[in-house]
Amino acid sequence: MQNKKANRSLKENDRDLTIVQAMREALREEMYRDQKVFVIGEDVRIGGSFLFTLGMFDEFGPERIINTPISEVGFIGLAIGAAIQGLRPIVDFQYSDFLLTAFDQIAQQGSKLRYMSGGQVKIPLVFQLPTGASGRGAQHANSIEGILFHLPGIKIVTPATPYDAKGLFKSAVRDDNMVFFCVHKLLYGSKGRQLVQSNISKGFVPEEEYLIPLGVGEVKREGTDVTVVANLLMLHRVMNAAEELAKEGISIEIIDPRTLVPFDTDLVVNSVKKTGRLLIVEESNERGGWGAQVAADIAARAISYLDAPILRLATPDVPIPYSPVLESAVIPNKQKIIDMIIRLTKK
Amino acid sequence: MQNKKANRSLKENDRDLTIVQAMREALREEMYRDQKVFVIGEDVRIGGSFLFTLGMFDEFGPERIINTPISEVGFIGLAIGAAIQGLRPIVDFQYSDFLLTAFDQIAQQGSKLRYMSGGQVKIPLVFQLPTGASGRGAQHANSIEGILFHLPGIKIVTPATPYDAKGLFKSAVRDDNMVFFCVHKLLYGSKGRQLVQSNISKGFVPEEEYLIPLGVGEVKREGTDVTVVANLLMLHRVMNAAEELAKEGISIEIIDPRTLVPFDTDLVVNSVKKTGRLLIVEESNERGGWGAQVAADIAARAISYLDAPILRLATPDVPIPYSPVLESAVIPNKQKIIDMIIRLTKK
Amino acid sequence: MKIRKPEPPKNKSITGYEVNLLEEMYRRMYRIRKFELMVNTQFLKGNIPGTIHLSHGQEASAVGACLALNEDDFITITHRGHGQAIAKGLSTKSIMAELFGKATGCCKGKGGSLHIGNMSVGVLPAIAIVGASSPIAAGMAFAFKRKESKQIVCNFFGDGTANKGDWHEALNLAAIWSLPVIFLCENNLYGVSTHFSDVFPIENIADRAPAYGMPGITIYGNDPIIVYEEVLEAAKRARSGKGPTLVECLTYRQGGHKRDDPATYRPKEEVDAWLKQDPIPNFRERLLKDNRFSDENLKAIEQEIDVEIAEAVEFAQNSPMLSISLALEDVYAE
Amino acid sequence: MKIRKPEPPKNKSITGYEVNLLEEMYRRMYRIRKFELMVNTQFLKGNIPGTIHLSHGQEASAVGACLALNEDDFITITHRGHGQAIAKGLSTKSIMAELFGKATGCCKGKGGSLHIGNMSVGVLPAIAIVGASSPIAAGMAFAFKRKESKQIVCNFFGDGTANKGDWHEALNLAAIWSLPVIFLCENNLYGVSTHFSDVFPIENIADRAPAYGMPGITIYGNDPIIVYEEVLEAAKRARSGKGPTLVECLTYRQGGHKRDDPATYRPKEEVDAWLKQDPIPNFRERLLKDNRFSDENLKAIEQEIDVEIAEAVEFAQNSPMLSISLALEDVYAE
Ligand SMILES: Cc1ncc(C[n+]2csc(CCOP(=O)(O)OP(=O)(O)O)c2C)c(N)n1
Ligand SMILES: Cc1ncc(C[n+]2csc(CCOP(=O)(O)OP(=O)(O)O)c2C)c(N)n1
Ligand SMILES: [Mg+2]
Ligand SMILES: [Mg+2]
Repeated sequence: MQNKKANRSLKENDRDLTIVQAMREALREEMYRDQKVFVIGEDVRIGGSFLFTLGMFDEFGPERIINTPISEVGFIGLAIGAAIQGLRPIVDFQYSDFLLTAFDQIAQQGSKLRYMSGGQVKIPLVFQLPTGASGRGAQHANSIEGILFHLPGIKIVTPATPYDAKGLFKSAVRDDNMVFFCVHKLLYGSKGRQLVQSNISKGFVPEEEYLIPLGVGEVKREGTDVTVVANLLMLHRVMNAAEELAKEGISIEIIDPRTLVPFDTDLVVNSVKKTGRLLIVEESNERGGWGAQVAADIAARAISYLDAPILRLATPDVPIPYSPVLESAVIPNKQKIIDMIIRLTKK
Repeated sequence: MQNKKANRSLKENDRDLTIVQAMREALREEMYRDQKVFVIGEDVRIGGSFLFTLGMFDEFGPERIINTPISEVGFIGLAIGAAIQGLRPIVDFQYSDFLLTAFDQIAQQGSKLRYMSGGQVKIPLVFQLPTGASGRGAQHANSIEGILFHLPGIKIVTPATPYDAKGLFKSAVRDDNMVFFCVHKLLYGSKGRQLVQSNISKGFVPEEEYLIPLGVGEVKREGTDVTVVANLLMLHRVMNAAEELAKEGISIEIIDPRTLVPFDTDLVVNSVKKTGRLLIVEESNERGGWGAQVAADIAARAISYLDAPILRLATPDVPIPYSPVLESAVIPNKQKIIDMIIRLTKK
Repeated sequence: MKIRKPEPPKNKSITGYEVNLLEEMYRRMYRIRKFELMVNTQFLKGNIPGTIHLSHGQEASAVGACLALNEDDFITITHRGHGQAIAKGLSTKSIMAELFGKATGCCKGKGGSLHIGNMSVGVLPAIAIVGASSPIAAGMAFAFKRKESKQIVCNFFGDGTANKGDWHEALNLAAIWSLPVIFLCENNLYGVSTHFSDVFPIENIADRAPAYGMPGITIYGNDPIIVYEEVLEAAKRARSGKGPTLVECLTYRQGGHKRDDPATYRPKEEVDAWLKQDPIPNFRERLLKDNRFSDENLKAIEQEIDVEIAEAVEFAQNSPMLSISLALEDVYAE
Repeated sequence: MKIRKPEPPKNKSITGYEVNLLEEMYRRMYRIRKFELMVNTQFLKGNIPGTIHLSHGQEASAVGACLALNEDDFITITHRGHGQAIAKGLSTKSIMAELFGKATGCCKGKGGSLHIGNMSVGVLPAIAIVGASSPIAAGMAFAFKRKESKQIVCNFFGDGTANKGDWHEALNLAAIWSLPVIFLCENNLYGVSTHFSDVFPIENIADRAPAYGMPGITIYGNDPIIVYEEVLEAAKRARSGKGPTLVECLTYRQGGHKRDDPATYRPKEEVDAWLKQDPIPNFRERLLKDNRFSDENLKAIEQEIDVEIAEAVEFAQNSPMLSISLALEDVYAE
C-alpha cells in the first residue's frame, strides 16, 4: 500500500536492491508463473511485518494474499493440508519466533507425513521467516534456523544477500518439500528498519530469471589463512572483520553455506584443506547450534588437514537480553570475530 | 492400581529394581518430603503410560496426582504458573513426543521467564519424558532430548540405569529450574513392556537416600583404546558391544554423561587424552544431535590428543519408520557400534 | 465423573432406504468388527509390533459418516483409525499388511497402525497426534474450495481432542472461511482413562459449535442411519459453500484404550449398558425386520467378510519382508 | 469487515462511589496516558530501542480492572502492557528505565517493553507471545487455590488472542478446576491490522464463554466504572471458589499497532467515533459534574503526574548503563 509506486520505479530504474525487494520480485514472478502459489499469514494484506508482501494484495487480490487469524497451528496446518491437495502455499511470519507455538505441525506433521505415508504425499510449502535478534528482547530474537536444524525431512535456507535471496527464493517456491526460508531481521532492508552495513548487504540483482539450487554454498571471499563459515547477519560481520584483518596481513576465506539443509560440506572440506584452520560463526545459541554439526563433520572428515583446533563463535547459552548493551555483548560481533581469528592463527 | 501390592512387596524384598521402580521410589520420597510437589499429566491416576505414578493416586489423592485434559499447552503453562507461585510440579508425559504440541511454553516461556524478568521468578518444574523409538512409528519415536538440546535455560537429564534414575530424579525435583527428565521407552521396565537387556538395565538401588548431582557423568566401563560416549538405550548397546570387542582385544572406555545439560565435558576430555579416539553414539537424528556438540567441544579443546577422526553414530536424518526391520536398520545397534569402533581403531 | 448411558432413540424406520445402502452399511460395520477382532488376535500372537487402538463398538459412526461421502471426498483419521479407513473403502489387506510392517501395506510398512491410510481412496494417512489433523483437514478443504472441485473433507476425532488448542484453531479457520469440512466427533466418553465429564465443563462437545458460529449437533452414534443422515446434511452444507458443521456421535469403545488397557476405570453399569447397544447386532435385527433382507442374505455377507479377513492375514503374512534399502527413501520429494 | 462504533451506555452515576476510588481511577488513567505519550516521544528521540506497543485509549479497562483487584492479586499482561502494569501499581520510573535498557528497570533492562513487570506489585513480567500467558495465569491461580491464599489472577489479553489454541486450553482448564482467574479481554477491534469481524465468526469474544461453561460478558470498556463493577463481580466469584469469568471490554487503541504503524487500515468514521469516546476527558467531565470534585482537584492530580513522568524520564536517562557482566546472569536459579 504505502509506497508501492515508489518501489515500482525503484525496481525499474535501479537494480541495486535490498533483500526484501529481491524477495518481492521473486514472489511476484512465481505468483505469475504458477497460479497455485499463494501467501497466507498475519497481516499480509498490508505487507506483513517486513513488507515481504507489500503491494501484493492490490496486485493479486484476497484469494492469493490471505490474512489469517492469530492461529499459527491453524494456518500452518491449513497450509500443509492445502499443499497435500496440490496448492503451493507460502506462509509468511511476522517474526519466526511465533512459529514455536505451532512446532508440532512442523516437527511431527509436515516434515513426516510424506515418509510415514510411504511417499504418498508431497508438501510444497515455503515459510518466510524473519530470524535473529533485533533489540526486542528474548521472545522475538530466536535464531529459528538453529532450532529447526535438527529436524529431518525439511530444508533450511539462509540467504544473506539480495542476489542469493532472489535465486534461492524461487528455488524454494518450486521445491516440493517444506522449505524454511530464514532471513535475518536486520538484513531485509525494509522501510524504517535498520539495515546492517557491509559491502554485500545491498546489491545488484539481474532482471532476468535465475535460480540458485538449494544445497550449494558459496565462497564469498577467497583467502588462505583461515576458513570462516558464517551465514545471515554473521556473514556480514565476518566480511567486515576480514577487511580489517587483511590490513594486518591475515587472509580469510569466507564461506556462506546459503542453505543449512542440505549443507554444502564439501565446500568447507575443500577450503579447510587449503587453509588448515576453521572458525564457524553463527548467531544461534552455542549448544547444539548448526555450527556444532559443521565442526563435527570436519572433525570426522578432514581432521588430518587441520593445523589448529576447530573454533566456534556463537551466542552463549542465554536467552537474548533486551538492553542493546547486553544484546551486543552476547551476539558475536566484528571485534569478537577478529579476536577469535587472531587467536586461531596463533594456534 | 493394578499391581500395587505386588510392587510394594517387591520393593521391600528385593532391591534389584527397574528404572520405573526406582523413579517411583524417588517420586514417593520427594512427595512425602515436600508437600509442594505434585504430579500432573494425562491419566496419571492410573499410572500414566509407563506406570511412573502407579499406585500414587491411592497414596496421595486427587490434589497431588492430577489427571489433565488433553491440553499440553494448557497444563504445561499451568505448571509454569504454579511453579512461579511456589509449587513444584512434575509434569508426566505419556510419550514425550506430545510435548512438541506445547513447544512454545518450553522454548519461549518456561526457559526464559527468569532471565527476561531479571531473575525475579524461578520455575522448579520437572518433566517426566519417555523418549526414543519403540516400534510405534514416526510420531511416537522422537529423541526428545535431541530436540530440546539447543534451548538455553533448561536442564536435560538422561539416566540409563535404575541407580542413576533414582538419584538424578531426586536432584531434579529439588532443582529450581526446568528439568527435562528423559528415559528411553525401552528402559523403564514397566509391566508389559519389553525391557532392553544389558548387565546394567536392572540393578541394585539402595534404600537409603542419595542424590546424584546434575552435570556429572560417569565412566560406565574403563578402557584404553577408544572412548565411547553414549546415553539412554545406546549406552546399553555400547555396553554389550564392548563385551564382544573385549574378546577381540579391543578395550573400550564408556562414558555416560547422564545429563546432557549441563554436560560433563571434562570427563570426555580426560578420557580422550588417554585413548586418543572418540566415538559418540546417540539415538537422535544425526544432524544437530547432541553428539555434534560433543564432537565440536572435543575438536575445540582436545584435538591435539586425537589419533583419529572423531566419529559419530546416530540415526540418519529420517523420521523413524514403523516396520521393525526398518526401525532397527536406522537406529544404531550393537553390530553397527562394533563395526564403527573397529573402523576407528584402524584409523 | 458422571455416568452417561446410551440413549438410543426409537429406531428410525429403514424402509425408505435402498437395499444397497443398507447392505453396504451392514457389510462395512461387520468388516470393521471382524478386522478389529482379528487384529487383536494377531497382535496377541506377536505378529503385529508396536501398539494398537481398536475401534470395535464404534462402527456405526465411522460407516454412517463415510457412506454419506463421495468416493473422491477425503477423510482424516485418528490413532483409532482402522474402522474409519475401512469405512471409507481402504482394503483390509493393505491395512493388515501395514500392521505387519510389510512393503505391501498401505504405507509400505513405514506408517504402522497409527498412520494407515491411502490417498487413492480418500484417506489421508492417519495422524496420531491428538488434534493435529483438524487444521490439516481444513487445509485440504481449503484446496478443494479453491479448486472448486466440490470435494469435501470429514475430520474424525475423539471427545478428548476437543480440548486441544489445535482443534480450536481449525474450527475457527474453517468457520470464517466457510470451508467444506465436517468435524466429526466420535465421543466414546473417554480419552484413555479420563472420563469426558472430568475434563469438560459442558454437557456435549457440540456445545462448542456456537463459539465458532457453526451448526453443531449431538446424535446417537451407534445407529448408522442417524449418523448417515446427519453427515449427509452436513456434506450438503459443505458442498454448497455454507461451511463446516460439527457432528458429535455418542458411542462407546468396547475394548480398552489400547493393547494393554483392561479399562477397569469404567463403571460396570456403564459398560454393560453400552454393550447392550452394540451397533452391529442391533442393526442386523432391524434389517431382518425388513422383508427385503433375510438371515441368509446377511450370513452370506458375513461369510464373504470372514473370508476376506482371513485372506488379509494370509496376504500380510506372506508378503515379503521389507528391504532395508527403503529406510532412507521417501524423506524428500524430488 | 464490519464497522463497530462505540456504544457508550448512559453514564452510570458516580455518586455512590468513594472519592478516593474515583480519584485513583482518574489518576491512574491519566498516568497511563501521559506515560504512553512520553514513551512515544522518547522513542522518536531514539532513547528507546526496539519497538513499542502503546495502549493509550484503552486506559479505562486496565484501570477499572486493576482497581477491582487486591494488592496481592496478580495480573498477567500483554505486549501492549504498559497501561496494565501501571494500573496495577508498577512505578512509571521502573518501566521507563526498563524501556531505556537500564539496570534500574523493573527487569534490570533484560526484558524491555515487551516484558515489563514486577512480582512485588503483582505483575508477572509480560509475555509477548499471543495467548501464551493464559495457561500461565491459570497456573498461578491454581497455586493460589492450592495454597488457599484467596489471591486471584487477572489475565489480560486482546481480541486477536482468542483465536489461539493456547487460550482455549487455558479457559477449559480454569473452568473444570474452578480456578480463581479472570480472563479479561481488551477488545480493541484489531489484531495488528486485522479487524475482529474478519477473523471471528461471532459477534463478541464473550460468546465463547459458554463453550467452557463459564460466565462471559461483553461490556463497554471505555468507562472505568463499568469495568470496575464487572471485574469486582468476577473477582468475588473467583475468590469464593466459583471459578473463572470471561470479561470482554470493548475499547479502542488511539494509535497504531506499534511504533511504525500509521493504522491506515482503519476506516475514518470508526476512528473518529471512538476518538470521541476518549475515556479520560469523558471521565473527567463526569467527575466535574459531581460536586465532590473541582477542576483544581483534577489539575493538581494532572500536575503531580506530569512531574512524575518527567522524573521517570530523568531517572531512566540518568541511570547508569548496564554492566555487560550481567548478560550471563539469571539464566538459572541456583
Ligand atoms: C497431543 C497428544 N497428546 C496425547 C496423546 C496420547 N493419546 C493418544 S490417544 C489419546 C486419547 C484420545 O482421546 P479421544 O480424542 O477421545 O479419542 P479416543 O482414544 O477415545 O478414540 C491420548 C491422550 C496424543 N496422541 N497426542
Ligand atoms: C503467537 C503470536 N503470533 C503473532 C504475534 C505477533 N503479534 C503481536 S501483537 C499481535 C496482535 C495481537 O492482537 P490482540 O490480541 O487483539 O492485541 P492488541 O495488539 O490489539 O492489543 C500480533 C499478531 C505474537 N506476538 N504471538
Ligand atoms: Mg474418546
Ligand atoms: Mg486487539
